Amino acid sequence: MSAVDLSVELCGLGLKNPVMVASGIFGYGTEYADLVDVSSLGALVTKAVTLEPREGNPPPRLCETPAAMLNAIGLQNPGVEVFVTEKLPALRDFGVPIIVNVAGATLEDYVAVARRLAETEGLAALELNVSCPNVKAGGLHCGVSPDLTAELVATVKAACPLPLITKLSPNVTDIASIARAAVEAGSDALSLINTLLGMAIDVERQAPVLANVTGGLSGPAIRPVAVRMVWEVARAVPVPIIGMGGIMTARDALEFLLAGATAVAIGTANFVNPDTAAEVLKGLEDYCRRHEVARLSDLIGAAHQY
Amino acid sequence: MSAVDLSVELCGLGLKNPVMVASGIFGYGTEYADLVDVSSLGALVTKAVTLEPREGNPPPRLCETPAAMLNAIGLQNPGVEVFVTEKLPALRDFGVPIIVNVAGATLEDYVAVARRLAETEGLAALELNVSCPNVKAGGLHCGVSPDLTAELVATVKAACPLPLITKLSPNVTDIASIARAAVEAGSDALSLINTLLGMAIDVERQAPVLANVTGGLSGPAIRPVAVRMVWEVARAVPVPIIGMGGIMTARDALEFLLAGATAVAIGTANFVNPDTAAEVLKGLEDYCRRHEVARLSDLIGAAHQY
Amino acid sequence: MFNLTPTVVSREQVTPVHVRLRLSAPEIALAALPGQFLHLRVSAACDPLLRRPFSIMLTEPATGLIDLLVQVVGRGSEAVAAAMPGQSFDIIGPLGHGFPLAPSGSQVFLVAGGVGVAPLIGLAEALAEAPGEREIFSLFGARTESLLCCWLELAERCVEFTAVTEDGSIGETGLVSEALARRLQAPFPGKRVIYACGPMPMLTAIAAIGREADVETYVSLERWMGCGVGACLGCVVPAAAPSVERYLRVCKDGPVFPATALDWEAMPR
Amino acid sequence: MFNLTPTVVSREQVTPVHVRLRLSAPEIALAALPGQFLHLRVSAACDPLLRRPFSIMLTEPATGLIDLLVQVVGRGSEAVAAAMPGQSFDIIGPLGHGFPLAPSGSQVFLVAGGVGVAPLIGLAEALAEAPGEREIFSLFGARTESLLCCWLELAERCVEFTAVTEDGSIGETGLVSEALARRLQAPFPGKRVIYACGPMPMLTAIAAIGREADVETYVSLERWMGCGVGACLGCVVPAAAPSVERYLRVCKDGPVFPATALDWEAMPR
Ligand SMILES: Cc1cc2nc3c(=O)[nH]c(=O)nc-3n(C[C@H](O)[C@H](O)[C@H](O)COP(=O)(O)OP(=O)(O)OC[C@H]3O[C@@H](n4cnc5c(N)ncnc54)[C@H](O)[C@@H]3O)c2cc1C
Ligand SMILES: Cc1cc2nc3c(=O)[nH]c(=O)nc-3n(C[C@H](O)[C@H](O)[C@H](O)COP(=O)(O)OP(=O)(O)OC[C@H]3O[C@@H](n4cnc5c(N)ncnc54)[C@H](O)[C@@H]3O)c2cc1C
Ligand SMILES: Cc1cc2nc3c(=O)[nH]c(=O)nc-3n(C[C@H](O)[C@H](O)[C@H](O)COP(=O)(O)O)c2cc1C
Ligand SMILES: Cc1cc2nc3c(=O)[nH]c(=O)nc-3n(C[C@H](O)[C@H](O)[C@H](O)COP(=O)(O)O)c2cc1C
Ligand code: FES
Ligand code: FES
Repeated sequence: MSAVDLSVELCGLGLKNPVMVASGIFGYGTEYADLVDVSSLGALVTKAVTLEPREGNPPPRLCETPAAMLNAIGLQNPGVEVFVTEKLPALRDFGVPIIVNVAGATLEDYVAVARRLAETEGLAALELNVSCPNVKAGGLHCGVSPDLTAELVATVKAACPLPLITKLSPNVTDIASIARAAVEAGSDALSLINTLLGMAIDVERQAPVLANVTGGLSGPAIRPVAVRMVWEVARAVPVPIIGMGGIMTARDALEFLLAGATAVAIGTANFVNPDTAAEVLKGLEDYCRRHEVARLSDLIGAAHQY
Repeated sequence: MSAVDLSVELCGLGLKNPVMVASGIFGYGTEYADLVDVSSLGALVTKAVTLEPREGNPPPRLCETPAAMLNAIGLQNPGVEVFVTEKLPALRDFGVPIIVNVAGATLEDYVAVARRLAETEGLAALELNVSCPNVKAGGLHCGVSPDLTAELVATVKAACPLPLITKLSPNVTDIASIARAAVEAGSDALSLINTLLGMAIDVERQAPVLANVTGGLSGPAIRPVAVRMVWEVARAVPVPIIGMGGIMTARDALEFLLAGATAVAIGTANFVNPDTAAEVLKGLEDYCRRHEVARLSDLIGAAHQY
Repeated sequence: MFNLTPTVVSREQVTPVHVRLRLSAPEIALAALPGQFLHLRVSAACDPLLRRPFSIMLTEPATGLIDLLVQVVGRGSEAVAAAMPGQSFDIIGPLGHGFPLAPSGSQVFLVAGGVGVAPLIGLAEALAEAPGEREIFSLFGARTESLLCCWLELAERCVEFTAVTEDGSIGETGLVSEALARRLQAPFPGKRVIYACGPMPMLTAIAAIGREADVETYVSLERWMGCGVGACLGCVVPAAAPSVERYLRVCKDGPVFPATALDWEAMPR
Repeated sequence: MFNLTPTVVSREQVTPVHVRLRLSAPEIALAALPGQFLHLRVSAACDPLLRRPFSIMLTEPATGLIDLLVQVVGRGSEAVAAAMPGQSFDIIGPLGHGFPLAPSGSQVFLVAGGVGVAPLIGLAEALAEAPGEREIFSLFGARTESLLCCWLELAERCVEFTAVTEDGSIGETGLVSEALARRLQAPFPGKRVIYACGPMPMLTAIAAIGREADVETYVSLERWMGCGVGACLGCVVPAAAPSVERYLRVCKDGPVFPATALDWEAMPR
């Protein structure tokens, strides 16, 4: 059998393969450059960028739980200006599509960041972080309401011509209704899922482990929830989905693709094995060969026909 | 130090200890009787009982996921009449408080079951399953709405004088608002959490693993979500909480107690280690000794004072 | 039913993917019936979480030893197969209902597919030791010769042993169910009983063959399990029409069922 | 920084809870500086999930061997400590910034608390081998004598070694920080440098002692880690006021910090 076509089409971006790295995992790309061939990724999503610099939450910021971890980083970032002038040049050098994860506390914040990024060369898309569960204002409150999500999406869309990907929070009763609101308001694609809201208690100190009390749960433990949400959203909206949540192996990535995701993002698994993206890509190619699938994109949503 | 007082007070039930077995895990009690000293439990919660017999979902009904499992049993049970006449006598013989988990498809169903149980001797309480995620009608739809939850609680409460425990679904945006609605409608206590809605895909067959497509995620993976919800609900309502979700050890149980639960229930862990409840109880006692806590009930909610 | 932590006394790599473990478990060796199984904890950590069911292959009540035959298919079976002498396992068992023994004078067909041979070896032993006489035929199917794990253990307990491989590398070529159908064509005046254990498609075919030939047929099924003791209702298979229950539990009502008790149309793969 | 799977060549049980592992990792042995660490994968399964950080105790560039000292505190360290010769580990390293070497002529205090002795042994070696002369004092604190793991490795590289135990079972009685304060009372005309590694309360005390005595002080911190390479911002500690960043990453900006770079008031336990 001849070479497998691994490319996918994601809201106007032709990605050479569907394996990306999720927001918040690779920082701004350089920390992992010694260990990982960043240029072989389908795309790279940055850590969240806000208008002003943010110092983030006090420590402890992370802890481990069964097959998962909790984090409460709290949007620590140098602000959009420093991002564009100091971080982006190195990122661009990798030669992969750069998707900037955008967060804010107010609508105006988001718009200001989007405008600044609209003037910036070499970006592939924005990923709108409406779902970061760790910051009281702007984060969770917006992503759990269809109306607020729609307003935010429409406003940011108007401020920036780049393709807009909305990243959804899983901490909602009905993910499909939020997805529909985002798409109707102009979102070109969706990312899901962000972390589940959780917490851990240090029983010796009789106090929450994280200084922020609650944090975002990520890693293989959450995969069944993520796959279910991708499945539901794929039935509800026509736009492409970037699936993530606990992907450790090609088999896991296939669950998302078969459930309807066009691309996948590797998050927590990078901490465990920095080669995860490369191994997933290799495994997807092997799977396609074994199942005689010429184009990986033929697998997208295939499990809905069962 | 003298003996630790392990007893807790749960909506009028004086439990000799706070360690129960969760609904759906022990069946109707007899299957595990060879392996477990059922009489040493704080209480036993039955598998869901409905008005009519239910055959349950087609198989496959369960599969394993990282640090968790998915189930879609679908309320298989012999109906309330057979439960009362054939199952309950053996259960009563264990000499522990019996809490009956009640499910239904309509309000009338619930009321009929509650009435039948109201006439029955030897029950400690009802646990209202407003949250079973596997049955389209009555299950998920009711537990995700404060109004429907309140209506159901008030109606069942009027039909049966037994203490009423409402079991909440975690698949909601705001668990505290549902908890408040249940308590305002007369719920004497709350159980949380039921399973998270998830799914798994068999990538070789390119189809969902479970015949029911989605299932309920349980086991240690979900513990951080459960602890967070107990924490939030403990701040929102004054009634006692039965905490559950991924408890494997005494340390895990302590997370729930410190977060505000008055009792804990062991679910999936029983499948892994039928001795879990006994080991948890032993571990709680050891902890109290080590921390010089005379009454275990002094630990309830202690982490809120951090 | 016991919850024990027996120790591995020996380990034999039978094929590249099959390991035979001998455990010291006197309670099990005394109590177990052929066809019953153990529920093994495969990890002390939370992943893999659930226990894994394994048939009891042979028991030796006098020494308290029991044998398991483990095929490596994933992480759980890999962990079990990797056990070294001295290591102990947390087990629950013996669980489920075993095979009812065919009466004296009957002709018995033991039909194994792959690692499904395990409980049939114990059954062959029990049939041979039971009072009376039985003519025991065995058929063992596998993809290729090297996967015919422990075949000698089966063969030596039978009057006739037939290997069947899909690739024809040894014995008859094709499927073991086809080989069984050929054997049944030879007329026999007395009672005949088929016992089968193996993958679901094989069991489905054998159930059909047994029904057509009007031969009493018992199958031993495999399903994912939660509790293993009948409590969770997670391991069910559909029951045939006259049953009061729509579903039967493999762990408690089985794993051995009369083929006629099951609804083969609705059977999941 | 490498991602390697070096093999364990020897294992020594140093105390009931401390194991010394020797790994063959030539790239690390050549590149590592004292105070740097490795990020080890402790399980192939999903639980425990995250890697665990361990200091590089000693390196032998000529043979390519490196030594780790592992204290068993939970499941991850238990898995590492259980490694037998021949087994290999998935590691990332060397990571972080090591200890800056005190200039020739200075008086150096190595202050270890428990397993925090590991990086200080490598530092003692590097200080001894560096050009010039330094007077190296070491103080090793532990709860009780039996926990003074690998103390000889430290002692033999110093002019003076002091054991300090909380229960007085050997050496001075009390806390190692108190012993340090006593040592510093002896005047010394030249430059003095303190290097400390151990539990946070000890480091906090030593930072205060160093500040009061106006002695340059370096501490090596321990924090839970996600990535280990500076990307996730999970392992941060608060920086002292003049820093542009409110938080510094233990994995990348540390684990060794000048004590004055940190905000000890806001330091989490
Ligand atoms: C009553 C009974 C008796 C059995 N006896 C034996 C025996 O004697 N020797 C032996 O090698 N195996 C036996 N099995 C099968 C054995 O339980 C599975 O191979 C094992 O659980 C797989 O676990 P894993 O972690 O290695 O595989 P996983 O990684 O969990 O899965 C690998 C593959 O095995 C399948 N599988 C996983 N769990 C089960 C399960 N519980 N039942 C059926 N299929 C499963 C999955 O579909 C998957 O394709 C028996 C099963 C049952 C129900
Ligand atoms: C830079 C650095 C160097 C280290 N060097 C060594 C060394 O040379 N030898 C050694 O034995 N240990 C060292 N540690 C500590 C070691 O990483 C932890 O003991 C180990 O990760 C605990 O994992 P566990 O699974 O055994 O414990 P867990 O079961 O995860 O936890 C047990 C206890 O250890 C604490 N703990 C868990 N993980 C960490 C962590 N990453 N950092 C700090 N505390 C933790 C928890 O608070 C808990 O009380 C170092 C840590 C760091 C950050
Ligand atoms: C340490 C950490 C930091 C994260 N930061 C961000 C972020 O800045 N913006 C965002 O949208 N998601 C962030 N996420 C969420 C991930 O991008 C991803 O959605 C989530 O972790 C689920 O994927 P996983 O299970 O593969 O990690 C972060 C996750 C982790 C673990
Ligand atoms: C196999 C299985 C069956 C269950 N059946 C019921 C049920 O009938 N009624 C109910 O309220 N909850 C049911 N549950 C949910 C549990 O009672 C419990 O809320 C959940 O599993 C979380 O706890 P755990 O993680 O300890 O298992 C079931 C769970 C499992 C795994
Ligand atoms: S595995 Fe629980 S009923 Fe069979
Ligand atoms: S562990 Fe990720 S930044 Fe330090």
